[in-house]
Amino acid sequence: MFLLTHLWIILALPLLGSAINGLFGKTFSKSLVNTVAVGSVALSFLAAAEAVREFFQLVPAQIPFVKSYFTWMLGGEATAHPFRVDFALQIDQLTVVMLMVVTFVGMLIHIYSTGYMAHEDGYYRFFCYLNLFMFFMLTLVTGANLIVMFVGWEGVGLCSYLLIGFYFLKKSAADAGKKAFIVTRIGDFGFTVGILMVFATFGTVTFGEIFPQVGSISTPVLTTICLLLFTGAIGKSAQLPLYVWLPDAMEGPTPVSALIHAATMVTAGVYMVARMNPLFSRAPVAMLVVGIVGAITAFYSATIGLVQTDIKKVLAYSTVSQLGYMFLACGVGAYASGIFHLMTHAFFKGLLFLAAGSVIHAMGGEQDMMRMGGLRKKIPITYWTMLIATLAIAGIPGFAGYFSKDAILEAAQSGPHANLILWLLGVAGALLTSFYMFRLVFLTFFGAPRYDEHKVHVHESPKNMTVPLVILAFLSIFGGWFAAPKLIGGTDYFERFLAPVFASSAPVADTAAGSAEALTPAMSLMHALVSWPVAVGILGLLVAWYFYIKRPDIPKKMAQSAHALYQLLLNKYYVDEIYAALIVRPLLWISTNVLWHVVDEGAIDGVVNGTATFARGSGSEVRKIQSGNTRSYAAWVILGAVGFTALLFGLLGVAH
Amino acid sequence: MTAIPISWYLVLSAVLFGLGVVAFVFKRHIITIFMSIELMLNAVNLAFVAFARARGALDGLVFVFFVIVVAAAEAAVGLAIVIMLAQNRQSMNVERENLLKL
Amino acid sequence: MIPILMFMVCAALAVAGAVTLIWAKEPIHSALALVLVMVALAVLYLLLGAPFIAAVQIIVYAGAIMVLFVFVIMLLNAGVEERTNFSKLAIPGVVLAFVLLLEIAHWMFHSAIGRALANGANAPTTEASTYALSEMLFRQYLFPFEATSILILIAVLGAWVLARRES
Amino acid sequence: MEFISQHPILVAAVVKIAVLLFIVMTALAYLTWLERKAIAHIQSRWGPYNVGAHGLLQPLADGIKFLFKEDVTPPAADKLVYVLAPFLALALGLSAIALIPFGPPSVRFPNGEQVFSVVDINIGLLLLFAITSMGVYGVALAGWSSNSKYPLLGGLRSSAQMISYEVSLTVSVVGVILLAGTLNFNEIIAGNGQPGQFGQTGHWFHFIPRWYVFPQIIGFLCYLTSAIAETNRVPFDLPEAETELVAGFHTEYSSFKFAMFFMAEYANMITVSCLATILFLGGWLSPFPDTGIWHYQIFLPSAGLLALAAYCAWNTVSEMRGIARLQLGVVTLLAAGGGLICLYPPIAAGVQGPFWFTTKILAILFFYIWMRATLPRFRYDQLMSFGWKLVLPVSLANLVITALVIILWPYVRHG
Repeated sequence: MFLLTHLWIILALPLLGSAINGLFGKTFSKSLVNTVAVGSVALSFLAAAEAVREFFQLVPAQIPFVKSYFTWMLGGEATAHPFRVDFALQIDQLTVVMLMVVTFVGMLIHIYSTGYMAHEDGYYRFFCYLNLFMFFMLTLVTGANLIVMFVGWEGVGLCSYLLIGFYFLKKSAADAGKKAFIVTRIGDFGFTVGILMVFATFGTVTFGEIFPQVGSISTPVLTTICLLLFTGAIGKSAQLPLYVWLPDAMEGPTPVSALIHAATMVTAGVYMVARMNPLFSRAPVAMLVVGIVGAITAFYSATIGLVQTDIKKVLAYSTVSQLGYMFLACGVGAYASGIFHLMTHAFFKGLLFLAAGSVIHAMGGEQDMMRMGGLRKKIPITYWTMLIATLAIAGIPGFAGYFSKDAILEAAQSGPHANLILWLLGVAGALLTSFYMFRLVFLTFFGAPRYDEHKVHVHESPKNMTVPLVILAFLSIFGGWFAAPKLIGGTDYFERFLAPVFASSAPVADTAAGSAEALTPAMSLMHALVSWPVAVGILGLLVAWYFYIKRPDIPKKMAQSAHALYQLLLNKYYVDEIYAALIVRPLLWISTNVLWHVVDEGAIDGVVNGTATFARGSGSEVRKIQSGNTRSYAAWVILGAVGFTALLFGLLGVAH
Repeated sequence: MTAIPISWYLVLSAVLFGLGVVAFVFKRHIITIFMSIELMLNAVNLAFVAFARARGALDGLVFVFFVIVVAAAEAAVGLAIVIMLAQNRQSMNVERENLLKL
Repeated sequence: MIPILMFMVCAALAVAGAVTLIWAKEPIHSALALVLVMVALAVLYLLLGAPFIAAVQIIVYAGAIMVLFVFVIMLLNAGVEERTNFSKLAIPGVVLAFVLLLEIAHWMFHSAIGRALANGANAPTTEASTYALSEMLFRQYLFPFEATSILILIAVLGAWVLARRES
Repeated sequence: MEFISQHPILVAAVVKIAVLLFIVMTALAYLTWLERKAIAHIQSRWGPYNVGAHGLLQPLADGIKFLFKEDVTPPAADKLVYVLAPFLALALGLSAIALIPFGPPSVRFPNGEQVFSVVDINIGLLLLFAITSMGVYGVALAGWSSNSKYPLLGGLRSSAQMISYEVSLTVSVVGVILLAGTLNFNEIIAGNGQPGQFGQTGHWFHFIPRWYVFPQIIGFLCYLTSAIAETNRVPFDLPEAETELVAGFHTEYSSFKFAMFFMAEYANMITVSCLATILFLGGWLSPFPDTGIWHYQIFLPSAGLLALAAYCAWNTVSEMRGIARLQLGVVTLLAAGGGLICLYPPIAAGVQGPFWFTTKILAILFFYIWMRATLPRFRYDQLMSFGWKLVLPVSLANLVITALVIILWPYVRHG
């Protein structure tokens, strides 16, 4: 029970590592920095593992296990609902999943980074940020109330800003960092208001105290709260319409993209929605909105992914669309599936990014797939791992992604909140996903090399990069097999494990189980394997193979024939431009012409300068009294004496 | 011994003080101005002693004592300053000590 | 009879000295006039039954401070005070001074305290014994006394710093 | 007229002042004679010899000469101050002496007035210091008003010197004041002879007088030094260093004004001698105990006078010729008459105080003259550093130690 009662240790270790590296790293050798950074995260992982082990020994009554360390904020003690915020951590099934994912993937990516960043400046700075991110992410997932959670929420935002802008000398990187920060702020505003509304409504911000009383709250209020919270999720998890920062975030180092912008941070929104599921499940409208946003995002960003040539950009859009799936799951009430997909996605998407990073590493920084090709033989480990990840994300049966995505789509199709349109969008998205992913693979690893082989000498990455790849590949295959028994009519262990967390919301499992009851295992297996997602997955594979292996000329032809559409997709629907036109420029204009030139220069500076001018003017007038003539001073002194005496004797009446 | 009304002393002290003020304003020689300050102090002392006598208490005399001490200190520093002044700027006329003037 | 006579004489001397202080062109003459004022005041202190203060007045004021003045005047060979342009501020200064006088006079003769004083509240004719004075000075006013000693020390140092030659 | 009858005090005071003035003037005159004679004999010369027997009329002659010389006033001088200075000097010098009690207060006139002191006030010492502290003006003003460089330098020197030594002068006597616990001269003198707390007489071992000079020996030395400097005497006679400043501050003074400065200097000498006597040497107290055989000490004055008369008689008969023999004869008769009168016990008792007082003063004055004949003059910086760096610290230390002792053993004040 030690680590359950001292959950803070799990958080503190990365923070300690960050502090050490941040304060003294400059003078450390690289190996020492590695030791500190990786060591702290590894220890944190071990601690988390131990905590989970202890967690499994708890009786259901003790779950969620909350541990409060100290009262952080206390206000209005006198009032009925004092604003009281403890620094409290909690652990339940959901937290367990997040803990393991975050710490484990985080550790792997740390190890990977030691190889990937080996030749970069600011080595210690990078790991300082990365550890700090770990700290905040863990705070986010273990926080026992919205405020602590919000601390982690904003903290990861900060770290993402710092890491996107890691090459801050590169303007695009710095701008991307700013963009990420500002865009997410928009969402966070909603989130903050949501938190305040939660307090206003429930009189507390602690999860354990909120959920019991949701029943007594009217639906409109809950809907409002949920929508506000979801705004935050939209910003953080890059959903429509606030997804624009994520593709740009690829300016950051690839491990960062893998850890923050694929595996962990961007899924925080999903985690939050899942965490607040008692509220959502009582606000159908909100859930619908979540589902719609998720589904549209899933499809929409997949379409953009089709034509991108930058390997990381493709992955970025795919991330956006996968996140869309997660929200779709939440929207249709399949929170467990959403979290399931979150986990598997963490595995295979992290793997994809790392592999892509390995490719880029091998190509000496080249990111454009049009200048790659035929790398299959040169970097086999990268190739195979990436292939596995692709199969996983494409939803090919047997791979992790299959189980999670299938569960989501099934829930959308036949779940209690089933919705045909959402399901259709999801399936279409799946098709596109599989297509652009295999397009990526084929363009990168197959065909004739499209780069100057004399200039670029391709080489496989070092061990400390390939080992994480292999491990993640393993997970990308078997990470989803918790749900495997379901195929033959068994139960989804993952779902059952998470069931207590989502007990309040409609149990998705029942229908699935119910349907499974009727069928024999073989039937259910067939039913599962010929399901739409599998079909579209394979279809996408074939189409991609046809386009990019069999007839590589077709894509160009299509691009010319459907030029407008192609351009549209290539320019990501001109969303950035539209935002620029609709929001940024007007904002700039107002800021410049109104706030700056009128308000600031006119009013504020006017007041300030006016004061100064007045002071100077009056001073230059009064200064004439300061004639430097001693006797004039004397005269003034006497005047004072006379006045004082008059006051004393006359007015104050001392005389009488 | 016939008693002298205390107010006589007070009037005298007031007159002396006034004359000290006048001297302070009229005189130009820096040392003389200094002296007029001393004159005012003396006038105040007289008032102190007179009041002490009127109240039959000694506190007034103690204050006179302190005033004298302060005057001594003041004279020491002040005259040192005057010497500096005379050495640096050849005039002892306050009207010429106008570096502060704009 | 005699005290009143002495008071009259001393008061006249004091006023005359003060006027001379204003009138004289020579700083030395002003200094001597001031010494005269001080001596006259010392005698008045004797009349007021404060012989100790009278002695201190003469020793410290006339005997030390004014000697210092004279000494400085001689040292700097301060010449005759030049009659520069008549200061515009002199007139208001004088006026103010007289306003001050009037105020005090008014207070003195139109207030309870003033009248009480005027009506010969020359209460006890006993001399303030030096012993009692020292008692008060070294017990009740001990701290101010020590403070003045510090002040003197500071003054000495200040004078030394100021008057010493730079080199 | 009835004003006077209403105020007998005034009358008595005026009379006493007049008498004292006459005596002091004469004393001043003959002090110069004494000084010249003493120094002459120390330097194995005869000194004044021709004007009167043994130059006894020399002071008279000098006075007349001063009176009838032309009184020169430098044209550049500041007339008022130039005239004021000598008067100030002499007046202060003489008025200081008015505070000195020359004999025990017990001796009184029929109307209760003290015989031997003009005023007997309880802060006499303080007042004396007040007056002497004003003495600086005479010198300083004289130096300034002459409007000539040597006098100015002399005036500057003397004022600086006087200010400096006045401090140590004052501090050096505070020890005595602490022991005596009073500022009144008569009480201080009485304190000089108090019997000890162990019941013995006013003497240690029955013959050493319990004067403050013994416990305050350091104070006494400091006092003597400062006093010499205060009176601008050799070896501290910088203000009137003939050889450097051609007589310093009174270079420009001639005739009677010069005489006034001259007399003021000697008046100051007498004053400080009187003070030394009163504070340290028991004033008019007899050094001898008043027990047994010592009762006959009351005839010492007459004995001394008669001895003087005898010597003069022998001298007259053996050496004098012509007018001189007549003059010395007169002196002989005066001395003999005085001696005989003092044989009458009441008078003898009466003159005890003045006799001892005068004796002690003469001893100190002779010490002064002796110094002048012996010591060379200080250099100015030596003078200053001596005053500030030696005399003042020593007297301060003396004061502190005395205070400590009094705190530790309070009975020393009473014995």
